[in-house]
Amino acid sequence: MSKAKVATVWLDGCSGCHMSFLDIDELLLDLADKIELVYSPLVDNKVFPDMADVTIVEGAVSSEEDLHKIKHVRAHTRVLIALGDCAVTGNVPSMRNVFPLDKIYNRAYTENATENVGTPTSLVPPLLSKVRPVHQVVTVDVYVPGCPPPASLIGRVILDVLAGNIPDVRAKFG
Amino acid sequence: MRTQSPPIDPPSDDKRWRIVNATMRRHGYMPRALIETLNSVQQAFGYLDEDALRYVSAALHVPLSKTYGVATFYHFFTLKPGGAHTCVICLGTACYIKGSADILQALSDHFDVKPGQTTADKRLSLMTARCIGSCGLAPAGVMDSVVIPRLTAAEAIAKVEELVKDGHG
Amino acid sequence: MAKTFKIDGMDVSAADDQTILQVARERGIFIPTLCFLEGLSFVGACRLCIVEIEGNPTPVAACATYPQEGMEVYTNTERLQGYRRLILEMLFAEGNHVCAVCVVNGHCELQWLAEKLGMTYNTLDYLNRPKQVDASHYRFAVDHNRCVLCTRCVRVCDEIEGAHIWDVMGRGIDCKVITELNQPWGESVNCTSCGKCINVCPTGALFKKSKAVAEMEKDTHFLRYFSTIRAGGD
Amino acid sequence: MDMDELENIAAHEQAREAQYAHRVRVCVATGCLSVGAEAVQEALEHHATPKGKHHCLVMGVGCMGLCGNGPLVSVDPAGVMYEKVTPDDAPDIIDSLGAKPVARLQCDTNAPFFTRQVKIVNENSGIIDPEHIESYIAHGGYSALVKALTEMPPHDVITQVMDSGLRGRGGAGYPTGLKWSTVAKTPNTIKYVVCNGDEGDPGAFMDRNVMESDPHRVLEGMAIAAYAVGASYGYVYVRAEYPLAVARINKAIRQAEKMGLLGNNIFGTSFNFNVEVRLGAGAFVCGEETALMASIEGKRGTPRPRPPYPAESGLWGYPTLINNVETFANIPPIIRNGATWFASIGVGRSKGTKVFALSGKINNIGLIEVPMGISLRDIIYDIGGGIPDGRAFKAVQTGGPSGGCIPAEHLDVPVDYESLKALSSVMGSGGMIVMDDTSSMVDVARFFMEFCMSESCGKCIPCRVGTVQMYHLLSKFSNHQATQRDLDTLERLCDMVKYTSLCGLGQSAPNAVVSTLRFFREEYQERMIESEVAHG
Repeated sequence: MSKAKVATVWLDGCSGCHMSFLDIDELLLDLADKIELVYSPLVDNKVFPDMADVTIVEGAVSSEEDLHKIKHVRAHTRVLIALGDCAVTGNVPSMRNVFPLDKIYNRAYTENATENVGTPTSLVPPLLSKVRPVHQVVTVDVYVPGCPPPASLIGRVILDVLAGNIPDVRAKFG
Repeated sequence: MRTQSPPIDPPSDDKRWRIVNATMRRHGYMPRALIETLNSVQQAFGYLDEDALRYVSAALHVPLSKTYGVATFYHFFTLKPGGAHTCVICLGTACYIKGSADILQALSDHFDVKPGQTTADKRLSLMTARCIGSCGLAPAGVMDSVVIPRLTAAEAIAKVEELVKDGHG
Repeated sequence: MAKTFKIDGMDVSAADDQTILQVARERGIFIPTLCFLEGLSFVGACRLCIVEIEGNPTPVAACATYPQEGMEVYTNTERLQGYRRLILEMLFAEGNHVCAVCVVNGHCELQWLAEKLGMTYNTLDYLNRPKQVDASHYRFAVDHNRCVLCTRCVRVCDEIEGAHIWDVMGRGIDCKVITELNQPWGESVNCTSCGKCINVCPTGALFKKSKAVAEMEKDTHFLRYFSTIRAGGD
Repeated sequence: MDMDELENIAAHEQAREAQYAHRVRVCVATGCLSVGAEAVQEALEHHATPKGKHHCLVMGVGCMGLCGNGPLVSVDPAGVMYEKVTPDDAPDIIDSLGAKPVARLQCDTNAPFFTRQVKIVNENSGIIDPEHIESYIAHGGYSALVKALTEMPPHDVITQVMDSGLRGRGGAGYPTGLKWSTVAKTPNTIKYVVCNGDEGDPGAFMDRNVMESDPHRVLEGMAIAAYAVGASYGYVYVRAEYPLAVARINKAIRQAEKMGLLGNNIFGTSFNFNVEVRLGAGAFVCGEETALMASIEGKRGTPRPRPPYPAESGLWGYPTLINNVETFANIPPIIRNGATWFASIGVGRSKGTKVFALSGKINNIGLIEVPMGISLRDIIYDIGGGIPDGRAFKAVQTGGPSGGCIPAEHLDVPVDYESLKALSSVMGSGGMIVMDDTSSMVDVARFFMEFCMSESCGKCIPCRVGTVQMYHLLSKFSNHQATQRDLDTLERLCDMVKYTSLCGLGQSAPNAVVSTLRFFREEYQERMIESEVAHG
């Protein structure tokens, strides 16, 4: 049996969901037999494959780079899993949504800056006017809420998806 | 029946409080007279300020938060004084179909005031109404209590210019 | 006179003053609630407890409806499940429920309901309406971002404490619970600082200051105590 | 006061009017007043005075219907009507009395606008002086109340109302007699009768007209209802935005009290009925009966779950009968002429007439009263005179924010409660707004949703948040930004808000969207964009 191609993507989030994913203990050994991690912040390969069987997304869509990345990922993924509250609801990154963008830039790069005062015009990806959960930008197949989702749940969801099911996840936010 | 005189004195010796007191007396100072009394204050003073709300609450034995809840529920009540002149644009369906939203926008742009607010110089309050019941005269507006039928944007601006120019108020 | 009717096919009976919800709870049938709290008057506002009645196209609120003889009530149809999830989605979209408290202690009824009713994500757009936090009271604080406008605080303050410092102002989406004349809570002269509002709040909107989040326990035992007194006193 | 005295007053007033060779009536209802009817009346009086004492009587009267062409003046016995009259026309009108009418002002009273109407509710509108109780009495006013009090036991009155087939004119069409019967049968020594004059539908002014043009009719209807159900206290709940209606109702109450037609021991019987006016303070939701009662009790006008219905537990927990203005206005003629007469007008389960406020893109704008069962086509093309500027008819909106938009292919549908409901609309209180091919139906739906959103009381979640969500989605359509998923969500919300909201406002808030999606779906589809997000 060939191994399933699994990718993980880190958008705007704290990486806690990735940590939780790594926390699945001995299940990691089971998974290692079944999957090949083809793209991830955790591995060296920085080119997204032609077609991943499963992609796990952590984080909300905050910047133009996030938007570009997730659209590319969606187009090259069979099953897309939104992992954690940031991907599912926008969560902490989306708390900026009540403020206009110029105020946010101003606070970050001018008011509180001591060096290089002023909003950067290059190198930093421009922010979107509103932070959005992944499913408002591309189609999501599986939602796994939690901040972070417990490791056991992540493991179960991945095994379910590999078995060809779309699991009904009943997990709490937060 | 409750007492026949208000348990506390009005916030000031302004004679208009007599009208308010008369309303409360007519209803025996019952809490149920809250809306009627606030109507009285609104009509006598043009708005409901904090003193008025505290006075009415105390006189009618209504909790402060309940009075505030009622005062902010009904659109007829305002907590801030309006401008010297008022222009109301009807946004009822008949007026809407005939373009009253554009007229409102034109007035808002021309006088730099958002609907529901008063200009910085306190000369004009630009208001909207849900339906003034003059659908036969759509699109209609009310300028200082006078209904103006079949408005156009240019006409409305001219009328309001005239209104705020005159020395009164 | 007692009535006999059916809930989810089960034969049940109700006393005259029992609502559908009370009978269901008596028989261990789960109907989700949010604005309802045993011991306070009911308002039928959150609509989570809606149930279907055979022959009636419009569901009714179980907390506010008295059963009739022979009625057939259904509490958990697919249609109701869909409606309830959408109600929760509306609440999550209306306020800001990104809440550090809920992560830890699990005492948030809204969070619990979302899990229980299987709301895993929100199909609606978030409204992103900024709301205030009032921490002017020396012991308590209110975060309007978490408020679901269930009015339990308004009712407990009026019906049990008798202070009526809480009420609702405005209308529609601009509704907000207020203390006195929409003034800082700390300036309220009539607040007895009894803390009952804190204990009945289903979310983290009303909370005690200087408590570690994990300690934020809700205690509504006093409501049962008061209901007992009332039942005896009437 | 007894029947003889009432007849004396009537005879005296009729004789007073008959003294004059000519009677010139000027409409002084809100519509005509706002285009200068008061000045016209003054000018007519001014020019009539020199003609001698009993030459001509100039009267201020209620609405004559053709509000879009005001100020309106009618001349009796010549039977002529003038439109768009100015004070400068007064000499010509006065000089023409007894001679050839003033052709340039004449309005064709043989036009279908006038001939196809059937007037019951508005029978006195435009004829009597609303500020003089004698004028109402001279046209048979208060005789129904006398008849009820002196000849009919309360249950006979209810039977008459039941047999007449009258249904609530406020919108839902609940059988009036049944409502009365429930209140009558609920035992209590204290009961209330409430007249719902909180006409809040944008585009509707039927109730205002009755209160302004014939206020005593409403009071008489309420008094008969109070007698029938055993109430002795009544409230008229009127919008503060209708100052003239408020003033006239208040004046009418004082006049009726003075004559002993309201108050204690009416007509020497043991029946007491006292009426007070309560002002609505600008909240559409107060048209909903439980919200209206909360408002009369001095509270925030938020609805509560029903049952219990007001008939069992209403104002302050007492049994309360709530009917709208037009419903009460139908009562005196039913009692006067009998249930059989009333039931002979109309069709099927919809009896009598209905008053509509015809407005929008239509030639004859104004108030009309038509028999139930008339087709929409007859109303729009015959009575309404068709669409102006050579444009094509697109839809007619009935029922205000709770109603729907009916397209051209359904114009032959009869106007009755059931037929309109089958078209995702409602009879409603009587607003009828005509739209031509320049109107975007998506924008119309958005307009009504904006209304519902800002009038939502905020108590229940589906209405408070659902209307905002639907408004945002409709805005996406308006801005050509919507996706298939938005359309799906919109339809899901329509269903959910309709079936889970606490009161009628929320339950009917999606109607405008539902009906436009049903009949004008392509207008929504034209405004959609391709999206990378899949359906559902």
